[in-house]
Amino acid sequence: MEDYVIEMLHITKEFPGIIANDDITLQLKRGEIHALLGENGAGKSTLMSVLFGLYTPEKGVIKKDGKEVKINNPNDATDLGIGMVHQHFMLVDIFTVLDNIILGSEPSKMGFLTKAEARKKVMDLSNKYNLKVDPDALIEDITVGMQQRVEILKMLYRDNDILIFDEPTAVLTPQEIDELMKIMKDLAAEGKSILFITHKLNEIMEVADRCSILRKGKYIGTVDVANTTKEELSSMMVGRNVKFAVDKDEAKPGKEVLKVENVSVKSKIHANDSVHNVSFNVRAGEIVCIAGIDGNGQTEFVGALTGLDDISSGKITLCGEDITKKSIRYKNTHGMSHIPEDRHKHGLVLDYTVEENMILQRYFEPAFQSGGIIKKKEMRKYSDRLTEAFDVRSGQGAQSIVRSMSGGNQQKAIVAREMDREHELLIAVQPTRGLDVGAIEYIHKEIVKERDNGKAILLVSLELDEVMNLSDRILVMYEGEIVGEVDPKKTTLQELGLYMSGAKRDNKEEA
Amino acid sequence: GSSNEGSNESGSTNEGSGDAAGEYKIAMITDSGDITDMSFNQTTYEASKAFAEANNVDFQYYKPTENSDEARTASFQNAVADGYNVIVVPGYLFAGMIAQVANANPDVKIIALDCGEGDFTEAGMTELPENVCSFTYQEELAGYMAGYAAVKEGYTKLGFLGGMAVPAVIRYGYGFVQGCNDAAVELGNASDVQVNYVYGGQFYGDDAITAQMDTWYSNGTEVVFACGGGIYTSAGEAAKKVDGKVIGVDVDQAGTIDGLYGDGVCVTSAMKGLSATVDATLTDLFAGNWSNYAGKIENLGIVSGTDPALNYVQLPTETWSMTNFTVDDYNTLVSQLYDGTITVDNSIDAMPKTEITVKEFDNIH
Amino acid sequence: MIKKTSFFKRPGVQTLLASILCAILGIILGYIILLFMNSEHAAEGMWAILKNFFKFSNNPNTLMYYLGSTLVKAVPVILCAEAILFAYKAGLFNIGAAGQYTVGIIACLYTSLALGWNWFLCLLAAIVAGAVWGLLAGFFKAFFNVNEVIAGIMLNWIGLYICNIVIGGEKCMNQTKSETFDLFATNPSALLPGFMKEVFGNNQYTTIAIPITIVVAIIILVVLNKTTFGYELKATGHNKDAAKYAGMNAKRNIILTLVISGAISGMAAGLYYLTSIEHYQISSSVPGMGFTGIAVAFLGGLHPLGTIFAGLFVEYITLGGQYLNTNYYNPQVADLMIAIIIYLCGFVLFFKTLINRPGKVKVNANAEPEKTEKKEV
Amino acid sequence: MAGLLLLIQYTLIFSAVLILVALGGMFSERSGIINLGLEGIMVFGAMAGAMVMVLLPAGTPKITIIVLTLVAAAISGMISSLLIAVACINFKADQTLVGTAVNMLATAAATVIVKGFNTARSNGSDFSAKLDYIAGHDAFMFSIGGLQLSWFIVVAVVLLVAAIVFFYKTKLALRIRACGEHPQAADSVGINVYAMRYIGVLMSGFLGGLGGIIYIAAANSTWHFDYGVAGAGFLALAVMIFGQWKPERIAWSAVLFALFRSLSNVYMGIGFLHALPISGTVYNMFPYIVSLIVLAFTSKNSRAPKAEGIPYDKGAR
Ligand SMILES: Nc1ncnc2c1ncn2[C@@H]1O[C@H](COP(=O)(O)OP(=O)(O)OP(=O)(O)O)[C@@H](O)[C@H]1O
Ligand SMILES: Nc1ncnc2c1ncn2[C@@H]1O[C@H](COP(=O)(O)OP(=O)(O)OP(=O)(O)O)[C@@H](O)[C@H]1O
Ligand SMILES: [Mg+2]
Ligand SMILES: [Mg+2]
Repeated sequence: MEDYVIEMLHITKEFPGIIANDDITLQLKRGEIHALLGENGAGKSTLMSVLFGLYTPEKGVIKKDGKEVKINNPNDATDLGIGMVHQHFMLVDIFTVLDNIILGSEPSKMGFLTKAEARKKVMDLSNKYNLKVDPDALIEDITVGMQQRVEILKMLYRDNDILIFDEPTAVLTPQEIDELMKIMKDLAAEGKSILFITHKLNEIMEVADRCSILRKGKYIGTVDVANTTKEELSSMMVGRNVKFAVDKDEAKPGKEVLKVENVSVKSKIHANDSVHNVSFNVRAGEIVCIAGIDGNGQTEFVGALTGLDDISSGKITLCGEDITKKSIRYKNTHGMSHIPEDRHKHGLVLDYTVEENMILQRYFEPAFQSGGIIKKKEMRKYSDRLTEAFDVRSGQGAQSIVRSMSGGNQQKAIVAREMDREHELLIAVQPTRGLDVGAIEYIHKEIVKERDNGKAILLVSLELDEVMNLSDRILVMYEGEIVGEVDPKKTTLQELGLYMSGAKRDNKEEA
Repeated sequence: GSSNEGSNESGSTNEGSGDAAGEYKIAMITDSGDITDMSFNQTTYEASKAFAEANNVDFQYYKPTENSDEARTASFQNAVADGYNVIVVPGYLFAGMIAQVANANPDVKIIALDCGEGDFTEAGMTELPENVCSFTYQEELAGYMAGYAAVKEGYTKLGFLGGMAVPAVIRYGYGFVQGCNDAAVELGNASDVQVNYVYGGQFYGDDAITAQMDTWYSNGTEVVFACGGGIYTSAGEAAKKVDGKVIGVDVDQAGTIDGLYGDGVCVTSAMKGLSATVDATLTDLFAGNWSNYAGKIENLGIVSGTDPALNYVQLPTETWSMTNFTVDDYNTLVSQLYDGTITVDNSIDAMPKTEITVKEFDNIH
Repeated sequence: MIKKTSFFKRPGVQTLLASILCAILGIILGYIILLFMNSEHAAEGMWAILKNFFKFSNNPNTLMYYLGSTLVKAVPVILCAEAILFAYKAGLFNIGAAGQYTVGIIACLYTSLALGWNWFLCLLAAIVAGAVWGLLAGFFKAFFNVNEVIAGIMLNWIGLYICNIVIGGEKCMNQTKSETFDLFATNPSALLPGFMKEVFGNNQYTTIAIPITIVVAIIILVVLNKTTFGYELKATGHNKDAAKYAGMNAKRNIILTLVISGAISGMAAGLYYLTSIEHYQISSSVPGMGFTGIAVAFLGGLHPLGTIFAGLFVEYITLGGQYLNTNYYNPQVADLMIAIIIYLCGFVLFFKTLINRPGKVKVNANAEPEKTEKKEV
Repeated sequence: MAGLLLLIQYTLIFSAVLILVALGGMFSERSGIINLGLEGIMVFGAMAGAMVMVLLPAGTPKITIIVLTLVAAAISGMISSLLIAVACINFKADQTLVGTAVNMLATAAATVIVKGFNTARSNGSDFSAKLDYIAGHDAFMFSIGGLQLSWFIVVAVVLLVAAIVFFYKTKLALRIRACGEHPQAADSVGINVYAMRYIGVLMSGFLGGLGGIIYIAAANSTWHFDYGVAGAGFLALAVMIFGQWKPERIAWSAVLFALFRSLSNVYMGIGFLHALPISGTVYNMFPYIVSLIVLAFTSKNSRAPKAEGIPYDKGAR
């Protein structure tokens, strides 16, 4: 008999109209790192939510140390030593790190907080596991990486020994990911058992002992990571073989489409510029990528480029025309397409239907309106054409409310819209964030197709794999400056990492 | 609208018929206030109701949904549809309603209070139809008596706190000022006497009005004529803190005010005989004497120079508390007002010219 | 379009059912209150309220007259509700409708009484005044990020006090009566043209305000659902950032929405006071119209046409109070009933889910909490 | 001089009202529920408090009157706040709508209830919507020198201190605040979001009810319930925002607002102010204008509780 700390047996969880978990069995060994793999919407988060007491399953039992237990709410889970780092962090922005860690299990005397002892316990844990945090900093002021350490400390503070990580790496930089992997290994070595959800097969290969795969709510199987390959995992996950390397020919750069000269952007938080004196160009038929660790000014730069944020100085030229001071609308209609970093914030009106979202930047064009009245038929036709061409799936077709669609399909809808619009330049920011490998493969293919059609593409990405695979030229951004330009075919991940961490920089200007 | 539901029942009645009580049903319609406004609505309501109970006839009051002619007319139609054929309406606001409904409902008697000739003319009625009568009061006389008495009693710093600036209140106020002035002139201390004058803008007291009264009393005001419904509460409260005095209005408020704010707070009250009028008119109507009133507007004031108790405006002698100005002095004043030795201006267009200082304040609300 | 969903599953029908349920519940609660106060006459009292002006049914002329009056009085409530609804669809809670209504009163009464303008100009003035007040709220929202609910509340009171100063002056208010002069006497040219007066028992107050209200509602319906302008406004309402991303001018849209909403509220005041059915009196509280409008908009299922019926219903019950026998009940009971119905409007959404039972509503499926639209106060 | 004393006296009274009601609003919003119904809660609190004062027989010891009145007002405020809690927390109703509805409901209900109360008490001779509670009012009064004070002010100060300590130092407050910022996070660590929101709203009922009785009874001994509380609740809301949802700042804002409000009432007693060509109405308008302008300059970085106004749905993410 194996030593299982947690056994989830024949779990079935239904939502109206969908069976999110269909008879799933998952067994977690003591001290192992167990990965959970599956496409978007496969039911991973749901399964973990069941384990954490957020959902009650219709069928199935959960056993802890071989004994059946009932988990009705997070308190029950905590009592059983189960902790969870949620896909979207569960931290209160305006609270301090310490307050967030103790929230819900506050030490107190007669209702009054006694923070001193809490602080000691937290600092001890922080030192023991090398999870550096500043207990008095506000969450809103610290990096995502540190926020994640706070989440981990929250679990450790509660003496949890079964730790669930739901897509913890989606928001981290490569360095932070490495750090997290190390922490997870340390924790496992301590005897804690870890459930780890990720879409990144590399990570599974690196840290996991075993991996369970879900597909469309069903359990596919569990494999020992040591005896498997990425290819096997991915085909179990999507039911077919997935190509990881992007197929593409040599770029044939044409005329200059985008020219950025000495662009600076003032920071909203500190006195320095968040983007400083950035210059480069992008030509037709090439993919130029801005790489860098999150928070080095990429978001601000793209904001200035597209008009979402103010630019403080510099000049931007699109197809020979100075568009520095032009409105977003003007840029949209004069050759710029933009897949935004945050699809929920910028990319979509979640409460609009698919068809309404498809004409988001075009509703005023004569094709879609006459005399101020929207041509609903044209809109429908257009939307149907795009969803068909880009395989955007949703419950009620053109009339589905976008909010009800999966992240992958939402992203596809945006990609479809931006690629179909008349444009010379496509700015794609984190186009595959949080998507499963199938979806990533698809979007990468589309981007390359764009390039081959002679469009200029500016890719902004934090994923080094994506950067290396997709781009024809890489610009590395560090603290708001372009510190180097490299050719992906001639560079290594190590060299890129040095640029990104500021340890190396080209001295183009001085030279 | 020309509905006339009530006519079915009262159609056959004529004024002369003996036993009328069984065929009249009395209704009252309130103006902008409620029947608990401690002012003319309440007095009218109580008088009508008491009469109806005593004579064992149906009575009901109607409250219009808004303060508008349209709503008052609706209440009238509603009352008539319910079979009421004697409608008592208090307040000048009703002139407009009467203009709209009186001719169309000849069998419904309308007894209006406080509707003056000017109000009817403004509403487009030059002559009152036979089924309407109206009473107005010479509030200026009551106000005059109160002001005169107070100054004669020895007060030199006085105040007038009106409710809303409506004709009756203004008449009280201007009469009060004239009374103060005349008494001061007689006493020769006109330069010392000062009257603060303000309208609260509503017929009930609240903290803003109390605060205003506090500033008055704390700056030396000795007595305030609280003239308008429940507004006396603000005057009373402020008075109580500094042993100030209050003058009541409409009815003898000594009991109410002293009961709330301490004995002796209420100096006197400027009364008008609203409830007597209602009672007398209804009695006459039931006795078959409507013709005494039909189509008339009576301006009620002083009818006797010798027996002040018969007058429609008076000060209460039963609860007399003044010492320098005695009941005898009061009787003399009344007879002078009766015989015309003293005249009081009843216009409401402008503050009367005086030798005493009148300090006017902005309306509080 | 082929009908895919069954009749009862259609959102419109569900909203309607929910609203009706809410009204019926309100009436039942009202009845219980009557029972409490005087059980003997409760049924009779409830019947009097519901029967309302149909009491005059054997006198069609009077009946029509009071139908007309009810319509006239429903006009401002409906329009305020339309104003609120319009802003709501664009993601703004225009609690400032009350203040916009108030400045509408200032404008139409000042122009008609003090300046002697004709009705068209007076109405225009009311619309412009309301629009300006809306503009202020929009301006603070768009350029200073002041929440429109708060700006609205502040502007309500400022509007009220200005109204008391301006309209309380000698030019508009009869100082010896403490109410504004009557337009019939002072300036008949400022009275709105009549509308089917004969049909409404020669009701002198039935004016073009009634058809205008219906037209406004239809225009709002069309603008919101068919036009690019409505598309923009709703997009801005749902997601300001996405609207900006799409090149829409978010600031302009916020301001424009509140200007239009304010204009409708101002128009509500104009269309009411220019009938001279009521005169303005100094008031120490903001007119309730703007607040009732909020409830009416919700009761009407946030649909421009539903709002018309909700407004009529609310006015009908409000006016029904006067038919209660005052020997048993005080007429304020009707106000209480209305207040209860309005309170129940908060549950319309819940009723809707109740009716909608099996197919649960999808809430915030993919949204992270901080991205959900929200109102802060 | 006398004018100045009055100014201080009225400023203290209004400050007491505004502090309590605004603190109430703060706790509710901190838990995630926008409470526009403060005005209505005040009416309910005032009504119950006044009824108790009316009902207590003459000769009741002052301390008994004070305690019972306050308790009644607080309880009534809490009960009425349940109208908001149930609708907004359990039924996920629109919070702005519910708040507005409660305000309307309060005035209508208070009118009907007080009328019924008076009718029953007087055997049908008095059916006004007005209560006289002069004896009760007197029980609260005491004076130091020329300054008339009331126990209400003392109560407000004590509660303010308590609120500050509670807000910053207790476990419960930490949890309530978490629910107003990020209810999902609170839920995920086992905090019952519904319960916290109920507590927040009930606290607003408690404080709002007390604010209501102070509003009507500190400066008056009669109240007409058909007129509500004339916008005091909305003013408190402005105070709360002005105070940035923090108790100590709310206290200062309340004093500022109260000062203006009092000025509008007593400026005529203060020589130089009376000489200015400014009418009381303008002073009335002042707090609103000032707060609008100040909000314009502070709102860019103003921090309303992030999750306020959004119904919490366990299932939703
Ligand atoms: N609260 C909910 N209500 C209704 N349906 C839900 C809910 N949560 C999840 N689902 C459904 O359950 C399915 C599984 O969702 P789940 O979040 O578990 O996927 P996942 O594997 O975590 O996906 P991802 O990789 O995108 O995080 C989804 O397809 C969705 O339709
Ligand atoms: N309350 C809900 N009702 C219905 N479906 C839901 C609900 N919550 C989530 N879903 C569904 O669950 C699936 C997965 O949700 P999830 O938020 O994990 O998406 P995702 O693809 O991971 O997107 P992202 O990468 O942005 O997190 C989606 O199909 C979504 O539509
Ligand atoms: Mg997930
Ligand atoms: Mg995901």
